[in-house]
Amino acid sequence: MTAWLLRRLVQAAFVVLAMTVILFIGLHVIGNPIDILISPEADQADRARAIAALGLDQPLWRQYALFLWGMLHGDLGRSFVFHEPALQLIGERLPATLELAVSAVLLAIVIGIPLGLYAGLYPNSLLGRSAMAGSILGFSLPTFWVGLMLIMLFAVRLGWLPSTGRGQTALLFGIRWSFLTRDGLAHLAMPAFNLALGNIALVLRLVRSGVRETLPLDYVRFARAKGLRPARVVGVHVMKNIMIPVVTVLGLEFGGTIAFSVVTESIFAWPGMGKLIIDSINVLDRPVIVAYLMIIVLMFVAINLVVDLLYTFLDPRVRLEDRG
Amino acid sequence: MTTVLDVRGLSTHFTTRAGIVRAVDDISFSVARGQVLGLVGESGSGKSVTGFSILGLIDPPGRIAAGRVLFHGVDLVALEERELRRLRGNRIAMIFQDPMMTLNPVLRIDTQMIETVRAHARVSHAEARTRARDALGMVGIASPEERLSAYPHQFSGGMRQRVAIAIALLHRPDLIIADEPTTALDVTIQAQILAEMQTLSREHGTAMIWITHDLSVVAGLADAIAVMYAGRIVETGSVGDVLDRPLHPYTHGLIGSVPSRNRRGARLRQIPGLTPSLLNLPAGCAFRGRCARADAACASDPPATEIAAGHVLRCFHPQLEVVA
Amino acid sequence: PPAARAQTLRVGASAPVTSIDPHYHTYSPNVSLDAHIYEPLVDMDAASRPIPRLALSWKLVDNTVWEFHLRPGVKFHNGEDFTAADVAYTIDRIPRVKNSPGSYAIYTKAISSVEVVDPHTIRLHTKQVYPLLPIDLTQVYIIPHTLGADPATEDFNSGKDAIGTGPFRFVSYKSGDRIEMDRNDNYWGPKPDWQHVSYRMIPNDAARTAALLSGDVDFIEAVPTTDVARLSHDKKLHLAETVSLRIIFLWLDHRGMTPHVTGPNGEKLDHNPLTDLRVRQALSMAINRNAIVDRIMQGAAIPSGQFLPKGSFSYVPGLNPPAYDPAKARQLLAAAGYPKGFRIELDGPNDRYVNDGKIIQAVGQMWSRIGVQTAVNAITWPSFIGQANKGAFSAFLLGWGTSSGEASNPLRSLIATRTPAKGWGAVNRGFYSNPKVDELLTTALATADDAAREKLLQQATTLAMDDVAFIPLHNQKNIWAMRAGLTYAARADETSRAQEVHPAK
Amino acid sequence: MSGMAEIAPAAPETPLQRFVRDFTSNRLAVGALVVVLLIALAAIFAPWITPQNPYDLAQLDIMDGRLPPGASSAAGMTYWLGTDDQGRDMLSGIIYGLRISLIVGIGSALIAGVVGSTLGLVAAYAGGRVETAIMRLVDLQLSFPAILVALMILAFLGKGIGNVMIALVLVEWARYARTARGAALVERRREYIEAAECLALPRWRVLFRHLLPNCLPPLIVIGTIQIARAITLEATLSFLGLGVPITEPSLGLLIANGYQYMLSGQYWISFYPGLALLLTIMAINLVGDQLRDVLNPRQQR
Amino acid sequence: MSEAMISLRAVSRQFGRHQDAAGRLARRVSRAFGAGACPEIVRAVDGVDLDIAPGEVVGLVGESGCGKSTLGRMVAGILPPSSGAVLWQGQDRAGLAPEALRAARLAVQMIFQDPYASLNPRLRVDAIVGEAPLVHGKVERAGLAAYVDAQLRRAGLDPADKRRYPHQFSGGQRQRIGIARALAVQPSMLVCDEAVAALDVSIQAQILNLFMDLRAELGLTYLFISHDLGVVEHLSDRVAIMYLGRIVEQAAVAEIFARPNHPYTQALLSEVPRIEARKRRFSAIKGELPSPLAPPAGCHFHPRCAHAMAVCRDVAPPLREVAPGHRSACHLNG
Ligand SMILES: Nc1ncnc2c1ncn2[C@@H]1O[C@H](COP(=O)(O)OP(=O)(O)OP(=O)(O)O)[C@@H](O)[C@H]1O
Ligand SMILES: Nc1ncnc2c1ncn2[C@@H]1O[C@H](COP(=O)(O)OP(=O)(O)OP(=O)(O)O)[C@@H](O)[C@H]1O
Ligand SMILES: [Mg+2]
Ligand SMILES: [Mg+2]
Repeated sequence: MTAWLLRRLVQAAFVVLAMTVILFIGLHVIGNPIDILISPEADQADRARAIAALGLDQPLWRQYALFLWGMLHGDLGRSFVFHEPALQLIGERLPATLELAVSAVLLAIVIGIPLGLYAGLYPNSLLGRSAMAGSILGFSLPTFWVGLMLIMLFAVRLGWLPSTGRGQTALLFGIRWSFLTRDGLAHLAMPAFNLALGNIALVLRLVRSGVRETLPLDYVRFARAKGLRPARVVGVHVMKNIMIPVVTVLGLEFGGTIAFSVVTESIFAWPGMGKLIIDSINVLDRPVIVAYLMIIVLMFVAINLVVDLLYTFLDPRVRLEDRG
Repeated sequence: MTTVLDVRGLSTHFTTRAGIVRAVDDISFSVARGQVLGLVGESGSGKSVTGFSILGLIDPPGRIAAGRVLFHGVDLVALEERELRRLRGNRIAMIFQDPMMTLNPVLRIDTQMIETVRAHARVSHAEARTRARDALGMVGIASPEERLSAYPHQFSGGMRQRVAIAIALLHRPDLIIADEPTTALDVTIQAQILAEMQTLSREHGTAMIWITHDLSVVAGLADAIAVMYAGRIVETGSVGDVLDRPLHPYTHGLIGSVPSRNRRGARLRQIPGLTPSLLNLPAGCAFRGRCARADAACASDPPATEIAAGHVLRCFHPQLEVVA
Repeated sequence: PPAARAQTLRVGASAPVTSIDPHYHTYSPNVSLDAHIYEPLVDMDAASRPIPRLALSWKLVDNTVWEFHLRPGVKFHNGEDFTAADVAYTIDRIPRVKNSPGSYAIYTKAISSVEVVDPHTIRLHTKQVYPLLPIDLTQVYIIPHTLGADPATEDFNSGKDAIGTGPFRFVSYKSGDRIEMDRNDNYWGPKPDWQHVSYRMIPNDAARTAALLSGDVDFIEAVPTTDVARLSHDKKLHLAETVSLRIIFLWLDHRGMTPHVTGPNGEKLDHNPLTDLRVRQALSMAINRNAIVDRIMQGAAIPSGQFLPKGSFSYVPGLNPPAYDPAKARQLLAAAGYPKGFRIELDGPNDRYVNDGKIIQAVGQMWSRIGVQTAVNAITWPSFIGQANKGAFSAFLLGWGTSSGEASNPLRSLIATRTPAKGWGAVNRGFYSNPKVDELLTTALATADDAAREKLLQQATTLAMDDVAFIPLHNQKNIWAMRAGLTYAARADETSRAQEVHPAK
Repeated sequence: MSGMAEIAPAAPETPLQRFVRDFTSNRLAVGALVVVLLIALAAIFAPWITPQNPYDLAQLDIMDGRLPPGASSAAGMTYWLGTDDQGRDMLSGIIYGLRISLIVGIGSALIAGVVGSTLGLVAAYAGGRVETAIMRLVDLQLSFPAILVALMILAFLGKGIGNVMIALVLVEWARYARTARGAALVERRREYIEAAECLALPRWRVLFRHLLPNCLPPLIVIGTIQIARAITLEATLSFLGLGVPITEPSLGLLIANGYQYMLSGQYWISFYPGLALLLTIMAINLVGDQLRDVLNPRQQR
Repeated sequence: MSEAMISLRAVSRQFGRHQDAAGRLARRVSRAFGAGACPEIVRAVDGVDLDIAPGEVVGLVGESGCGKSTLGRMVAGILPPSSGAVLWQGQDRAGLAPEALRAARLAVQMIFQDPYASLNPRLRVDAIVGEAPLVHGKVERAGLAAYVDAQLRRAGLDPADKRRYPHQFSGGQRQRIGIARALAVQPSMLVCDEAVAALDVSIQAQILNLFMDLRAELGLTYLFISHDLGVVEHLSDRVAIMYLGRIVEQAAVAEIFARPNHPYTQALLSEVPRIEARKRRFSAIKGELPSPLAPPAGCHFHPRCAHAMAVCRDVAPPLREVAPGHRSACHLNG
């Protein structure tokens, strides 16, 4: 067990290393943060001083070596822009994003799965057909567009929900969360739904397709022959068999939502990580980008690990022996 | 003797692109309390479909085209799905032919057994588990307690078959439809199971439809035999009638093909010709293409005629000589 | 409760603040926020003219010595008195702020030494004659010397060291989200109307407008030009606008060879047509500035022929943009030897200035119509600016905000011949060089007398513009929107100040 | 349906005929296919059918900008769907934009699908180090934001529609890989794979002919959705100047451009391109849904 | 026995707990959710030696779950043994070069016990049967359709149904598809795992005749796994009896049926149902069924054995020759 976890850990370390190398080279090629950050009125000396202050005067390999050295000491550097430890910056924003991502995935599960089941069981019913057609709306309209429409409708027209921001927060485990207060929940509703829309569609369609594949199989028929209630036949016998792609996709979407919910976050002025990374990319704030992507890559490694474990949970035939 | 099941003029058709497959075509038979009906016949002649039809488990593109299935006088074909569900697994149990595909691959054996118990009896989980374990023991699975928490793919073919049998036995049903239940069992285990079945039949009055190719088992177990060919029952009668005094040329051929009736190592006797595809059956007697005695009369449908008491035949040219 | 609400002003800002440390990063969103908490010696009024703030008055006592008389009775938020020591401390700190990506030292580097005369008099010595010092000091926010040696930027962000003399005191900062501030009840000047200010960052244009429409904020800056028409018709809202000091212009490459100009059929040219004045005039003349202002900017700009808008120091009266005249432009091209025009790539950012991408497309249309086949290429700022600095473009759009409010600043940074040692022409990305302009500028910068300096600057400006050093397009307007019942004196320097938002009388 | 029984078992159909017949059994899907074809035709023949070349700056005039649907230009041309802020005829713009969006969207989704699914299947089938390598690469890839990838591609390879597609493929392949692997992990344990191996079939054959078709249903779902995502992602990248040139807007870019005018009531600038996109995606999905049903032998007869 | 076509040398195969950590973790979590213990290691096949000569038909009979299918899979090269070696024509198959391995694999075909699970649900019958011969060049593309038809007909299927999918067939028809598939690649050895169990006797007769013809014509070798002792007796040259992972008796067919030596073999033969017997009373197993999870020490059969002695509980009896070519593992022979 420990050996296996260790192996995964070593692999994760390699992935992180690979990522940092790519980032150092890539960002170097994209441009020089000084060009963006420094006041255009600065003279050569100011410029040189700023470059030195950020350590950009060193050859790239040295910058990388310094970074590695820092990393070994738990220091991922400070943001060029904010002059705060990159990790701290990310840490401040992480709960907001996490909250948003979890809500979005939960919404996708509670709405997508039942609707998908229904559409699979009764493919020709009105609800089933509308769910399928409606789900197309969920992913073919750009997120920013839908987000704005939601704001126009629920905040401006109807005035039911606040338009932007995170609202009141309450403390839990020393972290501020919105979902604990009414106001916070009201602020959370629209962005979460906006983010969930695509995922709902995806889950719905996967479930429906799975149900259609599975329903005619012998073991479903046998389950019926045992006199089980349809809820159990569908909810257990069918569901458990079709969950692997759904879980895969949910894992991907969850990770993706945490990492890149940029559009939604900026439309709803949600102070999450997605905005941070985009802002950082825009000014080539390397320490933040590197630290951020390191966290994200570790998160994906972890999520995918959990998903892999879920596979063995869902289907005993999946064996992960010798699987990374 | 009370009639448990009375099938009248049952027809089940599958609509396919190439045409209608009349898998079951106007068959009638009945089974009384404590009685065992052996259903034998050509592979692909509609035995399994008959079983599914009785339980109302025919899925599109198949459908019951005609006929009635009276269970204790109630027509199952007309019964509502809810009512039917109460009977399935409880008063009528079916053992499916393909053990690999009938058990849900992702659910543990205990889950699949316990849910069957609890679908029809209000018992605690622990109680249900005990019953499941006992049933496993009854069908000759060693260390049932440990085996309960295994998954189907960890079982051998015969063990899976026994699980299916055990599930059928859980509720001491009035009627068991056993579709090739012991093909994958060695004779000592087979004997064990047949003994259990006999006990059940004797003590509980369970009626059975025993679909099999193993004529020797039917000979030892059944009270009556129905022989199917190409969707029709071509001969019915008591075991003695059919096995010792078969009249239909197909029954003759069948019995003649049993290896033990042939010299070791020699070519086995076989019925000449090829089983016709149900798609392009000739008009009239379906067997006439392979029948030595066929003549022009056979181009029309032979009616079911009662040759002797309880010995019904569909043939213009019964073959009276005794099989070798 | 409505009463409490009336006491609170919720501001929708358009860009994230990166730090509460007023000396960390020369970045306009920061400056905008800092003006709530801290104060400089000299401030700018709405039209960007210097006015006294913490200094009551200032004068040149010697060619290289400025004397400032400080306002007495001013207290910092922590109760300490404001004195000359604080000014000296601030000037001393600025060059030493750690890791500053854009140091405020550019505003203090002219100062060679600081002389505290008495608690309310301070003298600043410069190496050379430096008339711009008061203007530079408008960017220098004073912090108390009791913060000790080298206070850390984090301590400002946490609020510990966020202490100024401004009308509001810092309460909290949630990175990327909002800053909360309370009224400074001990403020020396007129008390703000707001007990509390919630300064929210809503960078997305549509979202910011929507937040105002839904009543989630009271006051927003940088109203998108697309929404101006609609908002101005809304009875529940009120708009305030003024011409900004920011000019949008096109750079043309003045080097002998240029990367993205080819002949009319795509053939390589052995010279750069843009070095020919007639070509530059033609390109400028071909642009219908009124159309751009009207159709693209939806009126939120004014066509421009020089660096600064009317009313600014060193504005040249009568120096207007050339009239739109495509026919004449064609003639000029033909005269310059390009009767069939040529091909050019017009580059620009598309996420930096208001409607930047659309403007270059429109210019592309107009140039195409005089036979200059224009390929328009808009890219995101980080890539764009890097390439622009490398001289990778032939013609490209940029903007320039003259924070000092006088032409010396753009002349020195944009137009003067590139001289890294002096810091001249630092962003002269068109590689323009005109010795006459340089000479005039040198003289102007050594002229302490405002009237004489203004003359020199006007001459230099006229010279550069007549030579089409770059093609000015327009000056943007700064537009604020607020709920009806509020007023705001729109500021040319783009900053949003809660203390200057008042309930309508 | 029962009418078919009367059809004598005629000459056996070719697989293609059968496929066509199966597909055409759903009228909605046929309608959708027609729409897809029409859209494709319109896109292909755009230069011949549009009233204006919306990519030729010399043909545009900002004085015609933001005209409502039905308005006419000074030159007398009618803008049936109005114009955008550059004075671009929306109808022409949409047809041209479709061209780019379809090429980029479908092209990149297809390439990413093929590459990703293959890698995912190989990972599941081969196991061991191969799988570890591929899956860690997936982890790595998943964590790169699209914009960063696009910026890097731009920096390394420069601009161009091909590079946009490379960026999109790079961003998207990992999803397919994980989905394919997830499905394949189960399927590869099934007995028919053993049977295929027993027949000593080449590995690639087992992979693509036996494993792949059984892993296909979720992949088709992802694929059809991914086309939509690719189109929107391309729009986002183009919007940031990392994609197609802004003077040659794709459908997504048209929407993104017009989006700013939603609040000011000039709805048509983003509404019609949005509608076109919706219609396209809907049609593609309906076709995809039907395809999935047709390819499912259980639904066949 | 260098002339053996395939020989098993102390081949074992175990399943179960020896899984990876992920599986263990998953299981541990699921246990936390209230499920009982999970199966321990199953020694499905335990040190089996077996030689099959070219052209020979070896019947493999045994209790259900004793490891016959597992053994068959190892012979067919689908499942690698946990220990021991499978020799193909005298060479360890694990050490063969890829090309040779491919040929060796192709030469041994398996007919699976579970017909449906072993058919690809997304391929039509003609593809299932025709793919491998085409790939391996056993037939030209032009002749493929005719070839497939012939294979189907030979297995007793009407070629008219060849464009159908597996789920559209009955159990017996599926099994015949499997037979046709295996035969279509013209193997030199067949592992028939309950190959005829789902067939009615007349078709069974047809298939068995086919097997015998193939043997006569092409010298095909068979490992014939079956519960139907009648079929085994009819077809086999030699019979091996398995019990709980071990071969307990091996002899020529006539010898076994005439003089069964091992008590399990004797029990088997006595339970064979006869078509002549009417309405007989079947009898339950006496004694305790041993579990492969915790196989009893010594002779695996002793809990059910009427002749069990003290030694049977402790010492596993080795296979001993009791007559020429007849070997049995029972202490009674000792
Ligand atoms: N879904 C279906 N579509 C078309 N034909 C079908 C379908 N299911 C079964 N059939 C046909 O119906 C006929 C009867 O099948 P059934 O399974 O009842 O046979 P069986 O008597 O049980 O045979 P076996 O002994 O081989 O199991 C077969 O010819 C089969 O091809
Ligand atoms: N994948 C597996 N995981 C765990 N145990 C397994 C697995 N496959 C088989 N077994 C176990 O191995 C033993 C032998 O199985 P095998 O399928 O070889 O039996 P068999 O002799 O073919 O039985 P049958 O006649 O019933 O088909 C059984 O106890 C079974 O539970
Ligand atoms: Mg059957
Ligand atoms: Mg087996």
